[in-house]
Amino acid sequence: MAKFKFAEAIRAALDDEMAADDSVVLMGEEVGALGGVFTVTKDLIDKYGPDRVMDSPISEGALAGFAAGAATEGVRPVVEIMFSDFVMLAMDQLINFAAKIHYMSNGQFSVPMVVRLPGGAGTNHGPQHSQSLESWFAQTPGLVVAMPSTPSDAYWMMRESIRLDDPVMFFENKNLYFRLAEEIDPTEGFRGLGAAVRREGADVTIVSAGRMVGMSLEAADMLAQDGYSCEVIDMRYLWPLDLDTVARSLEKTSKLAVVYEAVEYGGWGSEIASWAAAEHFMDLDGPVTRVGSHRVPIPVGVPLEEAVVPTPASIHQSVLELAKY
Amino acid sequence: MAKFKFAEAIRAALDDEMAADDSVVLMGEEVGALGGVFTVTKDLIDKYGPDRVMDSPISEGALAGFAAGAATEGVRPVVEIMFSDFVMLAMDQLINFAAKIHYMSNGQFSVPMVVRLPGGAGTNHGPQHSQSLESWFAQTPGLVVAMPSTPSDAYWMMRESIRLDDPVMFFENKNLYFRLAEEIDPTEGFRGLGAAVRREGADVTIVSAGRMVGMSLEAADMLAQDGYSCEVIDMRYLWPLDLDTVARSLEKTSKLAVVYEAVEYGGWGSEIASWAAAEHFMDLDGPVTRVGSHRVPIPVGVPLEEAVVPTPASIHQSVLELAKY
Amino acid sequence: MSTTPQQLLELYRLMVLTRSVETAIERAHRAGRIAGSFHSSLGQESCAAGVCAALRPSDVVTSNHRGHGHALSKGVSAAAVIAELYKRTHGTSGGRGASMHLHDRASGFYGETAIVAGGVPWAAGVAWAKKRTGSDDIAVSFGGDGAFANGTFAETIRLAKFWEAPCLFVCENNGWAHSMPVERIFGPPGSITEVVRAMGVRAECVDGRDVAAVYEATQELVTHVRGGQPAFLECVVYRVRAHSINDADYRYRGKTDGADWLDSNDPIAAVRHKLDELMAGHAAAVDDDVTRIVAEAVARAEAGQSPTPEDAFKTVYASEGLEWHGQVQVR
Amino acid sequence: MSTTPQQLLELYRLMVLTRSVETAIERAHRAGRIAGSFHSSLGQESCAAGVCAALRPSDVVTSNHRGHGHALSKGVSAAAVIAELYKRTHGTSGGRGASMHLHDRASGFYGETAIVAGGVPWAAGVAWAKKRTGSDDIAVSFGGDGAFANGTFAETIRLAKFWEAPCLFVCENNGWAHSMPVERIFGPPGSITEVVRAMGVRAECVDGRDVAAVYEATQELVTHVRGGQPAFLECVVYRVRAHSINDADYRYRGKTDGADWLDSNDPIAAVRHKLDELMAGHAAAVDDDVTRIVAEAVARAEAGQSPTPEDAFKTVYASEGLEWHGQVQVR
Ligand SMILES: Cc1ncc(C[n+]2csc(CCOP(=O)(O)OP(=O)(O)O)c2C)c(N)n1
Ligand SMILES: Cc1ncc(C[n+]2csc(CCOP(=O)(O)OP(=O)(O)O)c2C)c(N)n1
Ligand SMILES: [Mg+2]
Ligand SMILES: [Mg+2]
Repeated sequence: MAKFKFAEAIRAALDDEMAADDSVVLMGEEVGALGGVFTVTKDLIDKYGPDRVMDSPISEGALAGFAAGAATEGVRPVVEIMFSDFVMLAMDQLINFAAKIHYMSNGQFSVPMVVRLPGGAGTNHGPQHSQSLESWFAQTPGLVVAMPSTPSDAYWMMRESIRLDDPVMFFENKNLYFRLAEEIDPTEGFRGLGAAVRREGADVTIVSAGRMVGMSLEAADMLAQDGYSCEVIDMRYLWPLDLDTVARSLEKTSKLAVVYEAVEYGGWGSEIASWAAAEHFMDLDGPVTRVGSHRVPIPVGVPLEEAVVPTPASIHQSVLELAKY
Repeated sequence: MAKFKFAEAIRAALDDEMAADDSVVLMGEEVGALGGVFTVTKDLIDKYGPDRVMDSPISEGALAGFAAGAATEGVRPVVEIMFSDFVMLAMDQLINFAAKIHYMSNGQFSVPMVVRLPGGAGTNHGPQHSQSLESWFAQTPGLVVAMPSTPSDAYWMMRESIRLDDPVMFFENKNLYFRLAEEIDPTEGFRGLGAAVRREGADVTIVSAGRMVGMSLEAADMLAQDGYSCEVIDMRYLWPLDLDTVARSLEKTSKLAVVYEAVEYGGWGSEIASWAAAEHFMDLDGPVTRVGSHRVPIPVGVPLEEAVVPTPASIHQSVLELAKY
Repeated sequence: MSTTPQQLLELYRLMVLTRSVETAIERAHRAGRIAGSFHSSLGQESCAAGVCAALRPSDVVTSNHRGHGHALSKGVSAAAVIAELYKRTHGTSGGRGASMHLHDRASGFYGETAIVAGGVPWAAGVAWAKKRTGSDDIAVSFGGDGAFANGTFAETIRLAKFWEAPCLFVCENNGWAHSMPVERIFGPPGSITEVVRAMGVRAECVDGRDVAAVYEATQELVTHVRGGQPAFLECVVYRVRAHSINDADYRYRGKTDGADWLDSNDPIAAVRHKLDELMAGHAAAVDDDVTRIVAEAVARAEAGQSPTPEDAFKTVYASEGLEWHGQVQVR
Repeated sequence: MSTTPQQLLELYRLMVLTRSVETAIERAHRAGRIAGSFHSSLGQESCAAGVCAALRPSDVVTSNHRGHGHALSKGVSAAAVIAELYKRTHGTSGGRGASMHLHDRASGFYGETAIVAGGVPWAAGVAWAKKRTGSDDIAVSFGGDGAFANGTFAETIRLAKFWEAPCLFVCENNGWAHSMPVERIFGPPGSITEVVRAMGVRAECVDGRDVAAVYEATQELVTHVRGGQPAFLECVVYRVRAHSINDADYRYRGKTDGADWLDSNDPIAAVRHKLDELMAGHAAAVDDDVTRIVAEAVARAEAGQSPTPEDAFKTVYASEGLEWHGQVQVR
């Protein structure tokens, strides 16, 4: 079976969905002739032509509205926002229109659109190209928020997202694009909006998503050395949240750590932490632990970025404290 | 002493700061000739002229950037975004520029700007005019977030916000504007970014802000009938968070409920809930309780809105459960 | 293309219908039967009527906050419009949207939006989507003069040109964006048209007091747009009423400015005069018809059902499995 | 206004300085000494030089992602620019911004921005703020052709006109917005200028290959702007290098397109030729000077200090009491 890097896996998903359904189109800056600044849409314009792989002027706001508008008429656009930071120019159309029109129109219109959002720190791109904005969208009614951590998931979750009838904010971590390749079994099937247990363990449940899953697994390795066994859960979707999977894990471990790259303050991990502190109050054997980014802009330079966002070391340290509790 | 409604108190604060400092200017749609759709800037154009009370075209994005730019040059703009929902058109300039330029420039520029954001449900304005977006900004490094609940606080917090050297997102709840008037003692002084204990109590700590403070106090009255004494804390600022005041209260009560109008999922109340579940894990005698808005758009019509946002009744119900725990 | 008497009568009907519906809503508001906002298009009904009369049922319209005329002229029933303002379940949006939230897919009236310029990209996207299926249906977006200050408007025009979306952008220049006189931002009527022309898009400016002129100008542009390119129409009208029902417009203009303008410029009066000459009695019959329809619509709205609190949780999501949820969906 | 030989020499110096600094950065990048992005202005140095030479030290410039030439031409030292690209503490932004984040208030170079069109309203706001203190200083924003597609650009021009901000908007039309040819969006050179003119703002278009022409055109517009009104200058140049250092531009244009253009259009070569005729030896002396300055700057950057992890937490807030904080500030 062929192996796919993360970026290639997304491309394969786009390719397969475009082949299967003529209503799937790609729109965004540099998605066509260049094939995407992260190569995700490479060569697709040759295969599907400029009417389906559409290079856009630098007009994120109108683009988002145009795509959402087309979606109400049955098109399934996949819009690339080159860096997720630029989505701020499209917030009005995404939140005030795309996320709400199904509701506002009493169900007359729906917006089957995917917005691809390369995000996260770690690539030396500076404060305006490195944010993790997923928490904003996870809070917003009307949106689905996807955040894959592996090539297979990226593939299946993209295909699934394209087929949903609601706007999906699809967060792709830039650091993952060219990581280790993975086989994708095309017969394996859709993920079904659920979480995945990436590693089984009995002492602490670590919940994370996206790039933080790999770091959490590294931290779990270190914790194993310390004599603690961690269960690592990959949420995959930040909305809807598959809390059943977390609950099952907590039954075993009674200790919860949530690891996320977004700003710790009120991020999506706070939702899970708060939920656990409410719904599993009696079961918890240790403080609910969050490891998120500090509430500062993302600087450039590896040592500075690492001081701001979670790392295997900082995850290890926080979870070890919890494990020992 | 004169009495001021909430809207009048903000106007008085603007007036007093404009009188004291020529660098304070007002910018926004309808702030001049009309005096603001909520009358907040009424008559100020007559007193300070159109060069300081500046009616803007409907260009929220450029307006925010223009004002922030002027702020880097020593102006202290107070920008009105007529309904906080429209701020989505200004996110890029507010978050990618105003909130970050002090950091990005290594301290060379600062943005002493206040953005006034009338928000919240309850006025029959529908899904695109009723959102509570404060959680987004509370998460964002570089911003201060203010949310007064009383006329006196509105007055002092506005004056304090104008004097801060950072961008302040000043959330004004539309329902409060024309509520009961209150005396403002001009000698009373600045609030100092701290929280206020609105009601003392021993059984449960209720933390809230803005419009929810009044509702929490109503719920506390009902709980007193039930035989429970609640301490009600008004956070005033969602960043920085005065958690010391909450901690002191929790020492007494050991039970925490956080009440907020923003979407419950990952809202600012989740930050306080998560913090308590981590830092006060051992002290808590009951599940950490959150009462926020359901994750649905805000419909129009009182009964529908009340089904979506917290009400005294729903707060009472949740807190009673906690009190009984 | 010149307007036939029969066509003129139809234009008259659309205008009178709008005026009558809006007058009824205004009355209900003042009587405390309706809460919320309300933006009257009194005096500028000609723009909605003239443009929509040049469209097919399968063409699509998006609108702004002042959209009752657009909806009615595109064929939405008076009953559904009035009921929505009353927040009734038989309203266009199930009573859950009310003012600024009329939507009626079946009539091709995709809807109002409460965000200035918010509906402009929607129309362009729909137009493009329709074209891609081989249809020569078009979409029309209605926006005000104030909306042109929102950068999204220009972005969308450029995008529509680039991607060849058959979209007609109508700019209703009614002299005001709330308290802002249009001249202060854009200059005299026709100035916005010049900007769009400089963008390489066909653009015309028409005197909106003359509904037949609007109709004819639109017909020409629609032909162009069906050919696969966007176009722009500035329609110069006047906002007679205050910006919204509770607006203190006396603070920024003369108390009688609106009424004075209407006295000598009413687009309905002009047509009525002509029709009475051309085909006596027909216009009066239309009046009667409209009066009856609107009275019935009001009665139905008054007697209608309101949505229940549970309805607040409906249609948040369209996807199977996500249709209903509380606040956090647990699988 | 015609350019004197002495002025031409200064324009030459600014262009050579920019080319030399960017060449050094490019080399350091390829040698793995610098990580991150880098957008070269090779071949279009004339725009930055010609515009900035017409400004005062107390005038202000904001810039975009391709701003090394803007910074250097406004008087930022080569040492500070190169050090910032190296992420050194003696860089313009303390080494915490790097590429696309040059800021030097002392030189009136307020800064780059990594958001396309992000710096445009900044300049307008600063210009207005300066005017309000009675100064006749102005501000200039540099943006690309692509930036004009961002609606914020047009919004800002309109706002600057309305509020009479003395701001000069420079649009560097370099033929490309990354992989998008400018003609596909806007048409031939000068088209953007026509749109701005239609907005009622004075706008000129100049051949950017001729640095003296840029300088002279700017001087004229600057006089107008100091009078208290915005203006616009489209400067037609060409992007010789790939969009950024890692851009696969061969995917969307011929491999030698950039080099070919430079061969016959290099704005530096043209001036050099003229200067050697006018004042032999002077240009060569400038070359030597620049070479030495840049070599020293590179050496200092190579030997410079990097910020520490603690520095990541500095200058998040400016207000007293908020300057430092961890993640949640507890009073
Ligand atoms: C983005 C946004 N900004 C501001 C408003 C508030 N607002 C509603 S209507 C209006 C004036 C609109 O003027 P125009 O587009 O000319 O339409 P008109 O009301 O004259 O029909 C304003 C400022 C809004 N709804 N959306
Ligand atoms: C809002 C936004 N959208 C997209 C980008 C990505 N991007 C960076 S530069 C660029 C092209 C800019 O073209 P132009 O304005 O012509 O400047 P040039 O690069 O040609 O100097 C793009 C699309 C960005 N930085 N910001
Ligand atoms: Mg108007
Ligand atoms: Mg360019």
